[in-house]
Amino acid sequence: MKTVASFEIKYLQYLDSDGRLTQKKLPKFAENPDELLKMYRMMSFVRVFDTKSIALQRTGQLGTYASCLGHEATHVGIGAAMRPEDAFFPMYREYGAQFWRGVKPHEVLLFWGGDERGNNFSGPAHDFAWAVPIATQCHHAAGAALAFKLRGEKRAAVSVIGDGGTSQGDFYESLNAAGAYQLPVVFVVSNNKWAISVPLAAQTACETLAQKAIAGGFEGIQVDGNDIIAVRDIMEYALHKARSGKGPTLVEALTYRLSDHTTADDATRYRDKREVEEARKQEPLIRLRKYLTDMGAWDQKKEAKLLEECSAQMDAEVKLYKDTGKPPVASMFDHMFANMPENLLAQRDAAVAEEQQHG
Amino acid sequence: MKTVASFEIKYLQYLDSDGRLTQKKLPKFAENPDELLKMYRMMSFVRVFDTKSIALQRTGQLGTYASCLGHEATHVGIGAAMRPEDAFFPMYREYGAQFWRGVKPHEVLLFWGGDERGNNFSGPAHDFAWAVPIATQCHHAAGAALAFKLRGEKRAAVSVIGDGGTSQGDFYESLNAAGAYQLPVVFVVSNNKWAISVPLAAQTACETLAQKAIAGGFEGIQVDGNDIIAVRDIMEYALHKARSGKGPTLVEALTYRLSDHTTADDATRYRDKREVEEARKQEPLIRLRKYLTDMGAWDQKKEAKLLEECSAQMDAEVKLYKDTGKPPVASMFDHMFANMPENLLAQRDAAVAEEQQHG
Amino acid sequence: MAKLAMVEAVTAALAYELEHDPAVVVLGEDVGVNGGVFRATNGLQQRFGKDRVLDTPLAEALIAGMSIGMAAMGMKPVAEIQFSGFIYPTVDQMINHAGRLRTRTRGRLHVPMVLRAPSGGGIHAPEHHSESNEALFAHMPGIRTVMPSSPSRAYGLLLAAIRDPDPVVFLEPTRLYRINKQEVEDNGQALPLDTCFVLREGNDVTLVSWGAMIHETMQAAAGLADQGVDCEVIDLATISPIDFETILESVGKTGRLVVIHEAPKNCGVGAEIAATVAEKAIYSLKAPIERITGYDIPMPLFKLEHDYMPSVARVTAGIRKVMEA
Amino acid sequence: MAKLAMVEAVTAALAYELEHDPAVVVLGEDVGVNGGVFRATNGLQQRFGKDRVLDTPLAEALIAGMSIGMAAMGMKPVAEIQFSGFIYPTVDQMINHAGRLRTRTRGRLHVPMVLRAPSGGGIHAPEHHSESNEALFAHMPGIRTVMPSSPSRAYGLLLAAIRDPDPVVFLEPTRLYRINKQEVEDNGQALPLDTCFVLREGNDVTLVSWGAMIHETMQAAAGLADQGVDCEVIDLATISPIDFETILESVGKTGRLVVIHEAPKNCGVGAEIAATVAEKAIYSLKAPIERITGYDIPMPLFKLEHDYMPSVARVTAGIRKVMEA
Ligand SMILES: Cc1ncc(C[n+]2csc(CCOP(=O)(O)OP(=O)(O)O)c2C)c(N)n1
Ligand SMILES: Cc1ncc(C[n+]2csc(CCOP(=O)(O)OP(=O)(O)O)c2C)c(N)n1
Ligand SMILES: [Mg+2]
Ligand SMILES: [Mg+2]
Repeated sequence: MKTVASFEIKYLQYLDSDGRLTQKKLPKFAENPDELLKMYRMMSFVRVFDTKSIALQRTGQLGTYASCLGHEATHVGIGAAMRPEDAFFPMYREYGAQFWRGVKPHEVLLFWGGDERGNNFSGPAHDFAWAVPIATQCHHAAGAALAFKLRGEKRAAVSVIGDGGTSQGDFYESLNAAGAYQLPVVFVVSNNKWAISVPLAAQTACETLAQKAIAGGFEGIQVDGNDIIAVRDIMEYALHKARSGKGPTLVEALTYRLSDHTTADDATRYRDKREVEEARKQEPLIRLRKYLTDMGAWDQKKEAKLLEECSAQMDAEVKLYKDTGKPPVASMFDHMFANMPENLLAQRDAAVAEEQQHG
Repeated sequence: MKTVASFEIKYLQYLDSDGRLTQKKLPKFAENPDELLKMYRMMSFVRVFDTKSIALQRTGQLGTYASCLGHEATHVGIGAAMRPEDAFFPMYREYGAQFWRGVKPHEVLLFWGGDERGNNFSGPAHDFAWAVPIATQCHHAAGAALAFKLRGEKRAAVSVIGDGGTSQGDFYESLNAAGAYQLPVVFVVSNNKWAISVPLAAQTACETLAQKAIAGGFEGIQVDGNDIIAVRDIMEYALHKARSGKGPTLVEALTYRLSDHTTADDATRYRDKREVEEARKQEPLIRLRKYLTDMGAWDQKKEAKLLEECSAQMDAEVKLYKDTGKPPVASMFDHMFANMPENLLAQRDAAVAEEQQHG
Repeated sequence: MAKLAMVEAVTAALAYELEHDPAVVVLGEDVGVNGGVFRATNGLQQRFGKDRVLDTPLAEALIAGMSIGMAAMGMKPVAEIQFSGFIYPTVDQMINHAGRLRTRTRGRLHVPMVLRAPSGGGIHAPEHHSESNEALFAHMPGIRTVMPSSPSRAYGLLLAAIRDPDPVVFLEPTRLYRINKQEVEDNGQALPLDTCFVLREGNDVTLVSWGAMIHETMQAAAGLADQGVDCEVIDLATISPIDFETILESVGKTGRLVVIHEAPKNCGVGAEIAATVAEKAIYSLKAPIERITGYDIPMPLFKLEHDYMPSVARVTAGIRKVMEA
Repeated sequence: MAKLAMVEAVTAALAYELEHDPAVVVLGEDVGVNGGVFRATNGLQQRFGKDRVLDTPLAEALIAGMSIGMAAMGMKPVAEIQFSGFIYPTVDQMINHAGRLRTRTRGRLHVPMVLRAPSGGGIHAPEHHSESNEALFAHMPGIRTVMPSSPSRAYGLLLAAIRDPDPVVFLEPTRLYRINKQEVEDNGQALPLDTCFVLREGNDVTLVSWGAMIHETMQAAAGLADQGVDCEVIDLATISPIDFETILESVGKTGRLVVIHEAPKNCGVGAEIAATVAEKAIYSLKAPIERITGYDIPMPLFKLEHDYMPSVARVTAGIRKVMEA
């Protein structure tokens, strides 16, 4: 039989789990230690945020919370590569990307604390809120990218999805459309090996998730998602490509969910502890810290100071969160429509009256 | 960057458009002229069926009808490769496959004539009816294949979808599931280059549709869909593989929609006549007739006799169709549930009474 | 002023908005060079270009979801779903996102999109092409559902839908696409949303209907007028939210209500109208409210479709029943 | 006899059928080793093996569509949708195929599947995890929709749903999963479908509710009993088709009806109940029918969810209103 098409999936890594460079030439941003330090600081803050958020949940001060432990390089790498005018379409754990884009930590706490005001955040006004219905955000990213393309704007859309999310039809539909329209969009697959209790091997027969891009007719690349240099580099490449009218890219970031799925989950029910211990050695902060230390840009004292700063910053955010009162009952009606219909106004009045009566 | 995965899409053809063999070794069934003649006869009948059905529609004796002109090799090839105990999940134009499996032509006419009894057909009782909502049938095929696998039955499911249909999420979801479960299913993509007015290039950026299988983690093969030897051979290969527990296959059959999309469509609005003329030279009957003639198994007299037989057979089927009265009004209620609820029985009585009153 | 069929009125409204608002984009399957399978977008791509009128890949969830993304970025997508039975893959995007993006971001983002789709039976269409599914959308918070019943209301309401800053599902009865041409002035004048239209005044009984069934309803009303029954006919037009003020005022006058729709009865929009009127106007009701609807079965293939859809005779009989109660 | 919480009763019913009917298969996201995110399938894979209890890839349309294919080939799939807000991708398969395969093939094929899903709010769950969407399914021809309100009804109705040869959407109120344990005999005894359950007899007013709201309703009834109002409480149980016989009989006795549900009001199932009762029993009604429901907004995040859901106070006030009318 004759061969009519052939494809390859490439893999990118700069920094291995021991903090050693695996490539000779670094991307430009990575030659500047200040840039690396900035990313390291953000990753460290995200980890403090994560730890304290889980503690808040455990003490009944937050609702269900989705940890990002282990994903810091992927998330911060995405954030650092994007421009403010690009549009971000997250799933539900990319705090690192959002913080970089200006979302305030207490706003994220508000969301998981059951308050919609957390979605009216300080990041770019066009960025989407969390997409809990898995894969639906891919369509929004494709639509935004189509808007940018039709208006001739040099902007790109970035969506993030999990390994489990790649089983959803919405994901493939938007991939195919992005290819067909050559949209300025980057689809990031955050492959943390688990979708709640379902391991990757049960989710799909694919050896890589980057190869899903072949079904969209465009480039898919696999990257070490625990290596922030590789993530940011690939994202900058894909975003530049998108903004220059050269179409979509799928980036599969290989990482690992070191935490439970959410605080409502108990991963010991289905996951081998040894696997987690192995994965912990690959986590993204250790290697960047080693690399920075080896180059003389970091030391234990600086580390201690940073952690203190992060802690203080987080405490201030927690205070902001806790000081935010319960949203008024009227607010669940007020933003339903620009032109409010009569019956909804009547329902609002009834609800407000009940609040006043019964509290 | 290091390569972590690579893929190839192969293409199969035995008989080119001039009726010349392009491979030295033929599949076993093709070495038997009787088998080829049987398939040629069915393809010829299907064409007569198609012409007469369109005529019925044009004269107000049939509803909207979806022609299969040009698809005969793909459809008959599928039918010939399947076993009765396999299950078939068609879209809406695979008459050739269905006739081979025992569906009666007048049953197909009943369906397009607006009568559900056409779906209660003489083919295998487990075969599905048409799936007008595009791509939904892929899930049914996956489900049937899962049932076969769980019960340890040596049966396979076959679904057919169009080039346009490959843009639907349902298609990819079932591909991915078929890969993950290693299901005994064959997904046929009947790539006739157009989805109503949308040409393939606007539907997807993919160079082949077979490569969509890569997103499911299994084999995709492209075949000359106008070469019935190639179609049947690949289908037998894929079905055997499925029944032996070796998982799914995607078969892209390259063909061309020589007709309007349906009788409700006017393809001259969007399609270049020269393209159609070029495609007509590739159509499946010409080449098989040439091949059979060259080998001395066919001649003009046999052809004339065959056409007469087909015509007579079709006339008999048309008569059966026309002699079928309007379905009783009660029948639209009677098969809603095995255990009919009260309110539906009341509605049925009312509808029947109205029929008797107002006709 | 031109005489337009309803489908031409739709085209005219789309053209008007494409011309006057650069944010408007038309998208869907076959809406480009083919002008839509019903020709609702006929000539629009030729006139406004491929950047304003886009064929999409064959995927309805994509069409809805991409429209949400476009709308949130400031465009005004007017998306077409090709036939009524293929709108279900949009349900997830419509209910989980279109209808709630404004409230869940407390006003930061909103979704000025229109999802146009043909609706209903009666044109001998193939399977899955004749459904009436307005009730599914009517139950969704944050979404307006609109159904015109004449060329001029199609024109005016579609303009209103496109200009409205929130999502509108706009269902077009295919049975009316090419019958009853009407003078329609192409002046960009929108009609109000959230408002019923009183098509016929009368004192004996209020008939509420929408979409294609308005025609059987008007015919029944005309027939009964000859027999001395004076029907008031209200076109619901905006299916959700319902303009109960107009309906209650009418029922206050007539004391009788018949609701007519083609969709299945159980949990149909007729139930909401009957329930609310019974709640708010029970003491002015002289007879039980009657609903004349499709049966609780899928729309059958076309040999039986007229046995499914409420006929003039069924509507007339229902009105008589209420008059005699 | 064991005291079971509702979620344990669900597990018991699944186990019973897995044990007694080899055609039964349980499938869904995380239903295997994890036993479901609510633990409704806890231990089942361990007990019955991976061929009877299957984790699926993360795709709801697939889960529904594959179940249809399996069911048509003679299996009895019991599929789980993980949270209520993720059921919408199944709508296309349920309405276009599950509900019509039997009738469109005139009885040749049928779909003995169950689609289980959690339903409703009140457990401080994240966004999109607290929807009440029974009305969407209730409007679909050819599908039964069932919602239990106690462990024993969960057990008996789920058995009935699995054994029924047609598709059943089985919605489980998460708010009830772990409260109010009950003695449930694991004897394989099904309860009847298409039948309401009278939970409390009374003469003054009929209260119809279902799912979790039964509890606020019973509390309101108990509170009002102290004040001399004698409420009859009916658990709808099968949401579609509705057992109007029981409801009408009760309203015939009490002359008053209050319907209580958590889902949005507009075009909710309450509308159907109110409309039909108003139609068939208008002359025995002593007061307008009252609906006490969720508002026409999406379920808010949990800080406000209790302001969204009808409270005992709201239910009580609604009953009082009807008593005083
Ligand atoms: C449409 C939909 N179905 C189911 C869920 C429930 N759910 C939440 S997260 C999750 C697993 C997601 O796994 P993956 O995509 O790998 O992302 P991860 O959480 O691992 O980052 C599931 C099933 C959901 N949120 N949306
Ligand atoms: C879900 C869905 N959307 C839209 C349609 C309307 N429709 C019928 S056929 C068709 C084009 C199909 O093209 P393709 O898949 O290439 O199959 P072909 O008809 O060319 O064989 C469309 C859009 C449909 N039947 N189902
Ligand atoms: Mg994951
Ligand atoms: Mg095609």
